[in-house]
Amino acid sequence: MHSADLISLAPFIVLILGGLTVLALGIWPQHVSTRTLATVSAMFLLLGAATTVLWETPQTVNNMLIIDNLGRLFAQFFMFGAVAIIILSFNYAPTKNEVREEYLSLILFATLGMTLLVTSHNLVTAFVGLEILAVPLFALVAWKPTRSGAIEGGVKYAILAGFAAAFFLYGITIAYASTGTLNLAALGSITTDNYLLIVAATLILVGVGFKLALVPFHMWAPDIYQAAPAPITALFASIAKVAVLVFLIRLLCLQLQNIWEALLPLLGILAVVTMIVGNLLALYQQNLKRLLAYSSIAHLGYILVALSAGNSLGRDAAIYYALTYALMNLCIFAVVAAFSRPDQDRQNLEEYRGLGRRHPTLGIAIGICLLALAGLPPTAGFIAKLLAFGAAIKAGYLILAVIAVINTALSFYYYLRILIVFYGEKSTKQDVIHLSQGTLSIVIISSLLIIGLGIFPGWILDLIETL
Amino acid sequence: MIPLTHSLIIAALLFSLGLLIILLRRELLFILMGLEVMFNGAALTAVAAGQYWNNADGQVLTIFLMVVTAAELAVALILVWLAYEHFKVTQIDMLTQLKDDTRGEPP
Amino acid sequence: MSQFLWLIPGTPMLGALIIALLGGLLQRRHLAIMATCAAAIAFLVVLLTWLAGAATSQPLQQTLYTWIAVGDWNPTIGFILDRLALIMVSVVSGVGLLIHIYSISFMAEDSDQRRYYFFLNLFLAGMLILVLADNLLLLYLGWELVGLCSFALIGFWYHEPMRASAGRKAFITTRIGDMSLALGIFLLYSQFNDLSLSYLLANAAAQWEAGSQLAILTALLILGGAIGKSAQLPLQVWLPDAMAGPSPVSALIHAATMVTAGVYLIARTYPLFELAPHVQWSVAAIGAITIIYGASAALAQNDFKRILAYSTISQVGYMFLALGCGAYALALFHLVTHAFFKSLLFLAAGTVIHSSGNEHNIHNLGRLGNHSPLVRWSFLIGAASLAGFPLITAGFYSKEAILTATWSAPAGPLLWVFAAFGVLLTAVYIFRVYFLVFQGSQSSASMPSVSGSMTWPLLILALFSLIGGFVEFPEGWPAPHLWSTWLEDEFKSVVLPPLAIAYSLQFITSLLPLIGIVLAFVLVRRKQIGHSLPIIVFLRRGWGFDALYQTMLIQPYFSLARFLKNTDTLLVEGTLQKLTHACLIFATACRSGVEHGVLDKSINGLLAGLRFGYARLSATQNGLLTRYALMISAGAVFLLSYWLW
Amino acid sequence: MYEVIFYLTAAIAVLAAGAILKVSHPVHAALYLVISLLALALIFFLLGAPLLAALQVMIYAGAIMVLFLFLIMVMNLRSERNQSLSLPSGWKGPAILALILWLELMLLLNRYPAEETNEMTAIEPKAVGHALFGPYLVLVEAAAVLLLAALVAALYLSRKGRS
Repeated sequence: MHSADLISLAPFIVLILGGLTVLALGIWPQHVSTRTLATVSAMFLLLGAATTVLWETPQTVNNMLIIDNLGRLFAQFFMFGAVAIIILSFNYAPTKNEVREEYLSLILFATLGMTLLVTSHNLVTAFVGLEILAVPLFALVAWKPTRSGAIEGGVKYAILAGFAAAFFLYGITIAYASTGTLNLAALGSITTDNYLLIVAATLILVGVGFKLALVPFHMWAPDIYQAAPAPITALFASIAKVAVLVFLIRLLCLQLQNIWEALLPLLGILAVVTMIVGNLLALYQQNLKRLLAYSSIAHLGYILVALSAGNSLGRDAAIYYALTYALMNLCIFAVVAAFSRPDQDRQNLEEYRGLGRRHPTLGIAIGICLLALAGLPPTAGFIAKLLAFGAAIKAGYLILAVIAVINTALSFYYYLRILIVFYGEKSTKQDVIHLSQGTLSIVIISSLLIIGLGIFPGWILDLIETL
Repeated sequence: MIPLTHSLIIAALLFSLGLLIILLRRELLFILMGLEVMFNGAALTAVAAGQYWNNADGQVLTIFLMVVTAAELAVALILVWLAYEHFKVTQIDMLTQLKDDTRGEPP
Repeated sequence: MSQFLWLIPGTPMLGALIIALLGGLLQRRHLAIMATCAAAIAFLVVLLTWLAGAATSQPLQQTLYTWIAVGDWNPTIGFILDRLALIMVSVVSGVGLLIHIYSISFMAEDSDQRRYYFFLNLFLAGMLILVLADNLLLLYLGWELVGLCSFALIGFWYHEPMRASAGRKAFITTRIGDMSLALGIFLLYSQFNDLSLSYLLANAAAQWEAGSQLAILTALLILGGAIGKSAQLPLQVWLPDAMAGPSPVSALIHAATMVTAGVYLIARTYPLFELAPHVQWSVAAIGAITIIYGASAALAQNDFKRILAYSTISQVGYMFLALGCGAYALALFHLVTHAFFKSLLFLAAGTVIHSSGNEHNIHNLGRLGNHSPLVRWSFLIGAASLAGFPLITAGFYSKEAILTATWSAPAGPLLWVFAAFGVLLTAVYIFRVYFLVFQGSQSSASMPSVSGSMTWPLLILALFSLIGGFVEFPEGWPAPHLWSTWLEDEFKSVVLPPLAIAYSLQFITSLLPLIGIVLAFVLVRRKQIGHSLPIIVFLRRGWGFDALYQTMLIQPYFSLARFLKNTDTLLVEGTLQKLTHACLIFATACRSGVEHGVLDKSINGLLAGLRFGYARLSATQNGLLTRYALMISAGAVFLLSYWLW
Repeated sequence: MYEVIFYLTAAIAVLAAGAILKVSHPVHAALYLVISLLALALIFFLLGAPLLAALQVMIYAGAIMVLFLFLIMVMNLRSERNQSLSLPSGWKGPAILALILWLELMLLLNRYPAEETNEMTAIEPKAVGHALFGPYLVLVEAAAVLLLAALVAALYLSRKGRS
């Protein structure tokens, strides 16, 4: 352990300290207001993001962590994302008075888990990171257990996540059994045709596929998205998923490239099934949160199309897609959170009728966001799809791209359905909706970023290419 | 001398058995037990492989596994208990409030 | 001049943005004026480019910035204004401006002007981007944008479910075309690694042999996009329903501009089509059949705007016919004249419908003769131009030119017969409307109020519908061919038949509209357009196309299901039985759909399949945790079994 | 002799785990689980991992089992409430699936080119400790955070969950 390592570890230390500080403040003899707690935890997150700037890249810490630009980009992204989640939660009515030190420290710990995941240079690190991400989520899904469906969602997620983690772990152990090492670089340097390593990677893919909600590992997603409070759903659908995705990208595209090539057909099959099933399930879904869950499943299918291209363009496309995907989902779930009723989220799509019209600022943001999800130019969603499908075409998988394009066309149907409802005329009674500045600013910032990344994708693409 | 393959196959058997328990039993507690069996299959693989390669990584991995399992199980058990407290539910069949609403015809 | 090119699509875009962001601060009336100003500036810039000599100089080009830079691929945001684009921007911005002006009065009462003008401006921006784009990616951007705006404007009065579903139908149908175009673009990219139009068109001939499979496939995919947007057979079903939108929208989007995007696309990429002669000929064939289809269906309609919609389908068919015969300049010629007289007709029709309390049925509308000469005369001029009344109307010159050019194409005489019959039918259906609506004078309907900003667009369009054709006189006349000579640099000139034949063709073409008008008069007099004659019903239902799709899509499922049921006894229980079962369920679902009249539209047949898939999959999401775990393990088993192969 | 003990213990571990499938009372299931876990501890010992054998007994058989039993007592489950004495009707599918999974794993693991020459050498706790607090130190800290997070989560849920 050198002093340079300390700099590399600084963001992790800041996050842990942040979690402890918030917990300590929570049990302080004098009452500390929730606003203070939230501010403190957001400060720690921003401080963590700031310390990543100090990183000297690339280097490894004890061969356990790899500190590089990819890790930095996403570590910062997660920390800003977590700040957004905290702001959303702070203004979220259904868990009012329950967002206290436990909640905030769990979010900080989950962010730590995500950061560990994207900087892991060892399969054990990845496993521990995955679990540090997962265990807080068990509780966060069931936050305020008296909400309807909260406990059921928590139980389901805990059991199924454990189930998938068992596959993940089993894959790790088989990788270890076949090679005698857990280090990613060492695993990547194995050039001989190691059959068991492929099996191990497949099992790891099952575990990762569960977190990414790929079909057929997807079935938990709608239930959990529905059960969780909207800010936590946003956490699930955006940064938590992207953390796992970036780990997958690092594992396959950067470290185990032999395995990546071997897995291409499987990735292709998963991509096709995921796209089709996700879109079909979303088609007539009436519950907005479930619908968005299915739509996010379909989006992972598109990302897999990029990954199954097997070239560097596909990798870059997947990274770009991951960023835009997270932004889009953050934005849309922030909208769901903003429009929540005092006791729970609006579930049925019809309950959102006319809301975009009544709140024009949010309405425009929703429009942008849905168009981006549908992949229409000039939003970032269009560029992301273009790059992803272009990568598949470049690799010669025209049929994959064709299926993806057809699916994109299909997805227009339900995105427009949402859009129409949001802009529809409200016929029945108007309930009062109090929109907080914080939530509003998150929606606006993320939709501006979506448009900005679509019109000027250059600056982020240049960055990605240098990773 | 036990060949590594035998240990691995026993571990695979434990893993599959745990899986089967989860798939077949409806009681939440049994399902969690099945989860433990699955994790132990993985642990056996790690230990056996660690001996085969003669390094400590396998055992360290197993220790982390135990820690993680304990943490996960603690939260999962609390949730199961909550389910019992609130709904007097011990079986997974009764936890089906969250699902696709298929009553209504699609528009 | 070229550095101001971005202003042409830029100002409407800016207008849309301002309306979206600050529209709440403005009054209704100011909104309309703002939007109109944005369109006016765009038109002004176009005029300036004319004055600055764009018509004679080299193409103007402007590259704003590199949009995406990935590897060796750098699509830009860049515009190119050559003569083809110049024609298109002139028409789009000109007609667009007139429609904006017209809308100020027409929409004055509507409560939701902000949305209306936002989409109208955005549409204009999208259309201008489409025609100015210097690469296919940007073109596709415009393409999607106009599709979206069209959808939003068709469903503008969405409270009525019929209108909202019309918007959806339009969107889904054109989506098929858009998908085809997207695939075509992908294919081109995979072959050339570049999407810049100049590069593609210059190098396509070098890289592909004429008639090679790739060329044919590409041309077919692009054609698919074009027929989707331009509502040609067999993707025409959306346009008649699209008339649910406000009349100015129908005039702008579904007559003058968006439906001609397909024509523009083919004209723009014509070198690709020349590499695939069979596809090019099929463009002509599609055009010819669509002419008859549209005209005959229009003849049997009773809904004012639907007649005009079918008429648009039919007239765009002429453009396709010309494109297929290689007469690109003439296709554009007809595009321009059609833009004038069709928007004129729509605006006149809109005024009539608007003032008679949204009555669409021409039989009930009738006898407005002594009211509002302006509307009557403008409709008459539009109708005459549409019918191709000889010598004095623009429609005559453009249509005549296309017919003459058709003769010397492969199988030309056959195509000519189709087109000529179309001319006859056109005259019949449009004058049938004219006589029914405007003849006589015992109407109780209130006087159509043609106020303020509605007058001028009608007058200007009427003027151009008359004199717009004088830029290109028929072959062999002692008068100039300004149009085709001007476009000679862009497109090679077309092979024309010998002069003697040309003269006789011209004679027939000028005679046919007159015959048609007389026929229409007789028909209306005798009130012979019966309601229950099978042929009329057939025509009125758009040749039963909707029903045909139903048969094509659903009958096979029935047959398959029956077949599988019969073979069922031979097979042991298992997968096949499951499959049979699924097919049977599907067939039943379809049948019940048919019986309940849900499936009365072709597109709904497709939707039924999707709905079935949804229902099956949705049923798996039953909330049972064990099921979820089972799926995960099944997935794991599947993935592992892949390695056992 | 060594081999006999090993396979015998393995059989016990597997059979005890299998018994969880059949028994009806949660306490019986917990006891079978303990047996399986203890057998596994013995296997660890036989494989030359004494530290893990000890930890297995302490953590699993000790701590986790107590958690299970505690919960069973709190919930006061009697067998009639868990009436599913027999296997549920749709047991064939999952059973076949698990069997296929095992067969697949067996076939795939069998392809492993195992050299049988390696001598069994016990890895002493000291070596494990060195690894744990050497290269894995960062992860030990991370695991501590994980435990803390679990603690916070469990505390919150048990505090708020009481209806």
